[in-house]
Amino acid sequence: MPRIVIERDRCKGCELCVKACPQQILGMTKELNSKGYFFAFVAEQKRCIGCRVCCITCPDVAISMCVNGTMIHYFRY
Amino acid sequence: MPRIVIERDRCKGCELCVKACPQQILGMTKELNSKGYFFAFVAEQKRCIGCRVCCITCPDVAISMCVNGTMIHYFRY
Amino acid sequence: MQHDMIIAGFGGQGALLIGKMLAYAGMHQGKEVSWLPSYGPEMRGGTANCTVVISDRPVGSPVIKTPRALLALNLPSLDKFEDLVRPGGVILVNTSLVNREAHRTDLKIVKVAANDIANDLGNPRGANMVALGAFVGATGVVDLCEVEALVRETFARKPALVEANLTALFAGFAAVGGAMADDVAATPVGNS
Amino acid sequence: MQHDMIIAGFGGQGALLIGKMLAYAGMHQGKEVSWLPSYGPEMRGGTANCTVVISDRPVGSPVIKTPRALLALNLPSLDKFEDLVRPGGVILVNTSLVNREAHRTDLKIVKVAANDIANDLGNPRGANMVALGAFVGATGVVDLCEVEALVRETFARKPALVEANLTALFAGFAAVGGAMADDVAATPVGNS
Amino acid sequence: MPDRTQAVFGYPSALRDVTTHYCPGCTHGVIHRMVAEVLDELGVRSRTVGVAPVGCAVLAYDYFNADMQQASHGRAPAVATGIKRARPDLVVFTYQGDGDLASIGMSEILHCANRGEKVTVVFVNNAIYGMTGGQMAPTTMPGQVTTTSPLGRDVRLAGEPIRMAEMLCTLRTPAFVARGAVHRPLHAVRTKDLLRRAFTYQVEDRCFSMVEILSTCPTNWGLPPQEACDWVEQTMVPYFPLGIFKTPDGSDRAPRPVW
Amino acid sequence: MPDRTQAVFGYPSALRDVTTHYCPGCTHGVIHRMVAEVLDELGVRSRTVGVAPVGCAVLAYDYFNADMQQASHGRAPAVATGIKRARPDLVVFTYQGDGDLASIGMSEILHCANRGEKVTVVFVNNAIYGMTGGQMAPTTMPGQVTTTSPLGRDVRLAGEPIRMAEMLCTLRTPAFVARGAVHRPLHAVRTKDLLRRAFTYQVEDRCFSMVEILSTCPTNWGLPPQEACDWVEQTMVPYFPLGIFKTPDGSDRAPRPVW
Amino acid sequence: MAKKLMKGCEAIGEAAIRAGCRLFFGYPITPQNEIPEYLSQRMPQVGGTFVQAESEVAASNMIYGAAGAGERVFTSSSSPGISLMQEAVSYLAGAELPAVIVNIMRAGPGLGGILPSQADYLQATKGGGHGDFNAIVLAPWSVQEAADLVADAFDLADFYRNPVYVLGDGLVGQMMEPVEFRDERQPIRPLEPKTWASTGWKKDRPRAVINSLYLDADTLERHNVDLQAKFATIRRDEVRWQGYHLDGDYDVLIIAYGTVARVCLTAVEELREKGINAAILRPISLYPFPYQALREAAQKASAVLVVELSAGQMVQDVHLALQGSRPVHFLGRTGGNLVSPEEAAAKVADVLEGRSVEVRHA
Amino acid sequence: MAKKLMKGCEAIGEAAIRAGCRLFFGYPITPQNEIPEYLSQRMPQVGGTFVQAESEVAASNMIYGAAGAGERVFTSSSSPGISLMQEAVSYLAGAELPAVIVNIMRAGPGLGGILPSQADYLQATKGGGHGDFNAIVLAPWSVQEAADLVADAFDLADFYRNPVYVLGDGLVGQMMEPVEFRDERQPIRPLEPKTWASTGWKKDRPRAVINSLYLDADTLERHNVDLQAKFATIRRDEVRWQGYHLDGDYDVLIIAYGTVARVCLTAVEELREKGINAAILRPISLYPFPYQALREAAQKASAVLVVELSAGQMVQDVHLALQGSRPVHFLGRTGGNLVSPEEAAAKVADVLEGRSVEVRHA
Ligand SMILES: Cc1ncc(C[n+]2csc(CCOP(=O)(O)OP(=O)(O)O)c2C)c(N)n1
Ligand SMILES: Cc1ncc(C[n+]2csc(CCOP(=O)(O)OP(=O)(O)O)c2C)c(N)n1
Ligand code: SF4
Ligand code: SF4
Ligand code: SF4
Ligand code: SF4
Ligand code: SF4
Ligand code: SF4
Ligand SMILES: [Mg+2]
Ligand SMILES: [Mg+2]
Repeated sequence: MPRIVIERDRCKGCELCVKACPQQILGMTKELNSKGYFFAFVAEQKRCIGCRVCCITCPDVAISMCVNGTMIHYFRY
Repeated sequence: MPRIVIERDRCKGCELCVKACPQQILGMTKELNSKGYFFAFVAEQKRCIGCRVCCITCPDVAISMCVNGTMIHYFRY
Repeated sequence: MQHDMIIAGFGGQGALLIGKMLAYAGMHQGKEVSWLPSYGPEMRGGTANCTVVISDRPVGSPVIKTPRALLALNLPSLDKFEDLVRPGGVILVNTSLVNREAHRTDLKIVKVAANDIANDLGNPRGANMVALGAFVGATGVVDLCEVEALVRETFARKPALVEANLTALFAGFAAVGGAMADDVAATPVGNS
Repeated sequence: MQHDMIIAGFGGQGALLIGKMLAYAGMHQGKEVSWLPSYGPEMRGGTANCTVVISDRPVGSPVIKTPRALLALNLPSLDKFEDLVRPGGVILVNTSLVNREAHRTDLKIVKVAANDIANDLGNPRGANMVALGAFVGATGVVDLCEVEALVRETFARKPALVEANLTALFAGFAAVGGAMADDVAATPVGNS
Repeated sequence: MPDRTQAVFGYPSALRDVTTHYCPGCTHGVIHRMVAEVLDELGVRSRTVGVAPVGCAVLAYDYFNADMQQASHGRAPAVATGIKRARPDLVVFTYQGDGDLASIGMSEILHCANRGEKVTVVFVNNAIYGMTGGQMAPTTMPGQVTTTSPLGRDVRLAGEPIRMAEMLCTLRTPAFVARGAVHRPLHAVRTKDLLRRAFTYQVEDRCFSMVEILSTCPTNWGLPPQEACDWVEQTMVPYFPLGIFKTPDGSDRAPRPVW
Repeated sequence: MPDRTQAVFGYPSALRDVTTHYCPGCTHGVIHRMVAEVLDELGVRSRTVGVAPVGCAVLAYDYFNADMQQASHGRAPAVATGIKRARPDLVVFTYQGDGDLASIGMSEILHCANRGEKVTVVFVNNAIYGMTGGQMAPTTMPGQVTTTSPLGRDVRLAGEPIRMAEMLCTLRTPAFVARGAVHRPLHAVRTKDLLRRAFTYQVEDRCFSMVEILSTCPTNWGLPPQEACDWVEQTMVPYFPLGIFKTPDGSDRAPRPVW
Repeated sequence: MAKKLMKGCEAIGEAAIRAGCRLFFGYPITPQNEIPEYLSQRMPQVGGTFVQAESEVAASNMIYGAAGAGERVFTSSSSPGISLMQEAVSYLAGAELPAVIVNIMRAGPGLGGILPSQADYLQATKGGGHGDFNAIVLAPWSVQEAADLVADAFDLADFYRNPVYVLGDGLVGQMMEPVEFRDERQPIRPLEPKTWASTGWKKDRPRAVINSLYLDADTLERHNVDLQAKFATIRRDEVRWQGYHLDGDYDVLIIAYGTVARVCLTAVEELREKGINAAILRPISLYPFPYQALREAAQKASAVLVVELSAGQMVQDVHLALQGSRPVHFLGRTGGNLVSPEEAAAKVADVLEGRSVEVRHA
Repeated sequence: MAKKLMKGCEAIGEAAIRAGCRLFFGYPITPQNEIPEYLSQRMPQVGGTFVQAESEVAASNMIYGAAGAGERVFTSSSSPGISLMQEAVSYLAGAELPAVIVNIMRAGPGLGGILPSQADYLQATKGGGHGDFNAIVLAPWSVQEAADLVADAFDLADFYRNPVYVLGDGLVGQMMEPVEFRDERQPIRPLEPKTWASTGWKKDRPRAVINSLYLDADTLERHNVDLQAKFATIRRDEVRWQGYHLDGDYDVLIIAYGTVARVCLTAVEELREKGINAAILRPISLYPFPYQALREAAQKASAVLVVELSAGQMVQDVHLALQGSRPVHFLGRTGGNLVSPEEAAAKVADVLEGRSVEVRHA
């Protein structure tokens, strides 16, 4: 099971990850982080397919991913 | 009849015209001109075919050509 | 007589615009004016501030270390400039975005909830006009009617905007009572 | 004591090389020396000259306006420098290429037909060595044996050239008698 | 049960743990991360020296966990030449914007490539001068409004956008020249491959390498980040085709005479 | 019988009646004459301003019977831009060597071409720095001995010779770009046609134009003039193909990605 | 024309247009981007030309070409960009071409920062480029004066056929003040038609050759002698400065230029209210420097205080003027920090009360 | 090592190699082409690197990179080329990088000519680049000294982490003189390992960042204060000059540097034989300038004569030194013309006999 972690205070609220997630499981908070941005969060972790698209998209390296077990990746990144 | 005139004191003695003339009718003097060069001269005017190759070749514009009558030129220059 | 002030806020809050309108209004009133932006490193999202001087005589230094008035549109601005304002001066605090009290006691603190007022008017982008109106009311650095004329002129092509902005402006002016002007102007000043 | 001289000629005549050999020889004799080329606009076919100073003491100015000796390898060189040579000095004229007499009377004029001598030796390219030998003979600015050693060293890898060049060198030296050295050296000199 | 949790995407160790000054959604950040990941993957971070440009990426010297030099505007390839010739054992890269590389630094990049300096150039083409507030760049698109082309770039007066990858690939000196983009995740994936290849050529002491990367400037384009990405796709990609233009073992790519 | 004698080849009126400082057999002189003839033929001499470079042709300002400007090293295209923008009615040309245009002036020529300045560039490529005594130029041939490549140009350290015509023709801005030579009379004839065309494009206010012309430097190549011409044919022409590379109405010539 | 509130940079652009300049070549750099930006909009409106050059090197050579073609032309940049123009400035001077170069100085050295500075004083006034030449250097202290001096700069450039710098600190470029443009401006010097310009040779005048190459030493020396004569005329005729409170008594004479002089003026007003007598001499032309005026003004003072946004550059000219006749003190800020009126006033007090150390060349 | 007859340019190249420099980046320009030419041959022989840069702009930034990587590196050029390096020189100073820049000066301004000159004095010593910085400037008067100073220049550059100019007139570059290279040369200053250099970060030291950008005004000001402190140390410790006949009596003190000083020395010897007492002070370091030595030496003289191949540039420093204590006279040639011993001697006579007019800053 892939687990996506978005570091709240790294996020600049650009929404690119939200738009990029093929599962559309990320959302934006209505709360400001310490930098003054509305930040992204994982709305539905369990539907995540572990594609890493959100991680790859984030310009601020705010998103990381862990997996429990082995995963096949369809592209080298 | 084409007439080739080589201006003695314009010539720098590079011999390019001599080598270029298809009729091989140009030569080099053994005399120095005012610039201190052995200069080119027309050895056999009458064999000149008026091709202008010597004129076109001379880097110092020392060679000019006149014709008496009409001439056909095979290339626009 | 010289009025000098710092208008400070977040990048998008319109601090530079407020300053420019004050300077313009002052000029139209026949005063000498200068407007100086902070132009820091071109990084986005930082704070923006400007210094405005409105004077009866040619403006000396356009750089004012200890202004007579401060408009603090947000908390960082209050933090940064509060201590610099001259005793006897005025600090106008935008309480919508500043969640602490000013601690100075040797000058006049005026408050206006600019964003809240603007929101209430159904014109959230008008917070800057509310703040401008309140600042004019609190300091009297220029006449409100000059600012009004300026707003009419600026948005001449978009009458709807004129109305919305004037409403906000007046609301701000009203919110602070629009009365303390002369106090400030009378602050004793060395070079004016 | 200071010898200073200008060696001048056409680009290809080897004036710069002659000057360098004189400077080298001087250095090997334990003197202080300097060699300064004229480096005019980079146009071809012009004249080339160099100034050589050989002195017992550190060389002051490497620029010499009024040299004690001149080697004029061609006519333009004589034209240009004749009037500058100090009274009592020496002018060596390469009569092969200079078709006029030198007009100075207050100094020693020496003549050598360098190109002719070289041609006679069957070594037309050796004209510069003839001139060098003659110059050493006429002025004594350096010892001939130093120059000889230098030639041997320079062409060490090509023995044939050593012989040909030495022959030319000695021929030049002989052509001027190789005797007037001390006269020149004794020219009264301010700063030597 | 043993914990088999495994990080499959994290913060690259060649990137310093600081917040960049880049605007929200600016893809400079994506490119930084990918360069750092490649340095990690190739295991060369500790012998890498990066050269920061003058441009929005000027502070790159604060963002990479490597020794860095900050070059004068446009001269990063010359600075990189100096470093690489001084210390051929180092892995040297420049990180340059389009104003830096294609305008003021045109001569330096071309000659660096032509000498075949074994350095890697990361060329971030965002069709604008970001740092100075949105002036026209050599790569600004026809009709694009900037602060110095207020009516849109007029190609009759300012010429057409310059395609650096195309120009560089005509040089005969062996090189790796490619163009990627990062406005879609899959482009980013491919572009990272290009970067990996570019650095590998250097590590193997093969040739000069440059990867041009189409990037966004939401702030100065006046577009929200996602729309900026779309603009890259719609406007830039057709003019700046993506792909590999030259490899060191490829044939001569200079155009022949027309007649 | 009336005298029907007619001068069919004479001294062009756009060339001043002075002896140039060029070395015997140096083809700079041929190129000068042809440029002057074209100015005469097009009848534009009196509204022409030429720009002399820094290089052997620095004194070109003394050789053309036209108003002239002498530019700093490599910047003739920028100077020409200034002149042409100031007075679009003028016919403006630069005359530049390979050190001037392809080394220090690389940026200026590329941007001038890319902006599409309506000027004509006469680019004299003699594979060496003539003026300063024979140092290596960007166009020096592999293995060619110069005073700064005493063992011959080592392409592993100095890169391959740069082909400017090829590089310029990849720009998308319309232009006329061609390469000629003058080491054989018939090449000279063709090259004059190229020059005529180049100036005509300018006179018609069409586009930027550049004619690269392979030229000799007998002095610094250490070859008699005729052998220098032969060297052009044998060594340079195979690497620098002659012909027209781009016309303003031609299609895009930028290479496409390889994959 | 009515007064308008304008940024210094915009006023500079507008002033150039009103001075008849229709050509601008420049490259972006903070803090003067508003000049090219303004002109990219305005030039087309007046039929003029705006070209964003590929670099400062190119821009400076473009103005060479345009100036040589007889047109009014200018460029603008900030410190690092101005350094890149130094070869071209020397060429402009050598070829005697009129052109205006605006430098809105930022803090250095190197990339430095983008905040205001006056640390390019020596570059502009003494030795930026190679060879013996001088550019005229004018330094405005307000937006209005920036506009006025730009107009004058074009006249002086044309009159002397010489490059002219307008040297502004970042403040002058960035601040807004009311500015008024006179509609009917007359040239401040009688200007001749530019018959020397290369505009196509119709044989109605000598061939125009724009050049700075003289291979023959004597010819080049004559050219240099002529240039030096011109610079001597400039030194005689073009000195500009303003004094404040020079008529009364004063103990300290402050020398400052640009916006720093305004800061000092505020300080002086405050000091005078406290009974401390100080006066100001503000050089407006930095080259030619008002040596004599300064020497004379210093006579009343017991000490001279130089205030600059630099580590002390104009100090050299002050020393050259005073030749040791008065002690010289210095107050400078660098890095983009500004001098405040309070600081200036405090320094005056320090000077008077012996707490300040004289600066000397040791 | 035995003495060798070498051109100044070649000696400079050889001296650099013997000082351990293995990197040269440069661009051809007369009259210093023999430096790159010599090094293109020599560098490969010693395992070093010779790169012909595409321009002076590139060359000066290449030395920035190589210096930042901790290696000894130099470039050379002549006047117009040096102007093109001014941005980079400011960057070198700002980033505190050690590099040596040789300028074999030619006559200007603009393209000028290729003959000898000293007209880049002010550029080198005062204000070539933007911002507050100084380069150390050393001026040799002979081929031997050129070689020696080049070696010292590398040490000084490394010790102070600052650019150093070696400023030669065309004569020094072109003439041949015997030169001797000491085999076992020790650095003239204690040199530390360059731990600040960017050579790959193995986490055994702080990350090395070569940079001159400081966006925060206070930080940049602190950096400037540090730099100024360094320049003050240089002014205190690195003054070099030589006196000739300073021990005896003299009426006129001549100030000259480079080969001009040799010409003057010849003149002085001749004058002394005629009973006219003159002495010479020859600055070897032009920055730092020997202000104090000059002030002291001038005390014995009734007048000071500055001789330069320029329109009068060092004169400014002489005035700064003397502060009006002695009348200053000037003899200068430009355009590539040289001062002859006769001319110098005649000028001394003119000064003594009141036929020479003092130079002042008016
Ligand atoms: C010599 C010089 N000229 C100009 C500048 C100003 N300047 C700083 S960044 C920049 C342009 C940056 O644009 P780009 O390279 O495209 O980078 P981006 O900010 O878009 O990433 C300019 C012109 C400078 N610092 N130095
Ligand atoms: C800024 C500057 N750098 C260098 C030079 C020296 N320089 C004069 S001509 C020249 C090269 C000329 O070569 P090229 O352009 O090929 O012309 P050619 O002489 O071969 O015709 C150089 C480097 C200079 N005058 N100015
Ligand atoms: S890994 Fe893929 S599915 Fe999961 S959150 Fe990220 S983008 Fe969405
Ligand atoms: S992409 Fe990154 S910075 Fe942008 S919203 Fe998502 S987590 Fe935040
Ligand atoms: S015209 Fe032709 S044939 Fe006649 S001389 Fe010239 S080259 Fe020879
Ligand atoms: S080509 Fe011209 S210069 Fe050469 S030899 Fe013939 S006439 Fe003389
Ligand atoms: S200005 Fe543009 S390029 Fe620069 S950080 Fe912001 S979005 Fe990115
Ligand atoms: S040096 Fe070469 S290019 Fe220059 S004139 Fe001589 S032959 Fe021609
Ligand atoms: Mg960009
Ligand atoms: Mg060439």
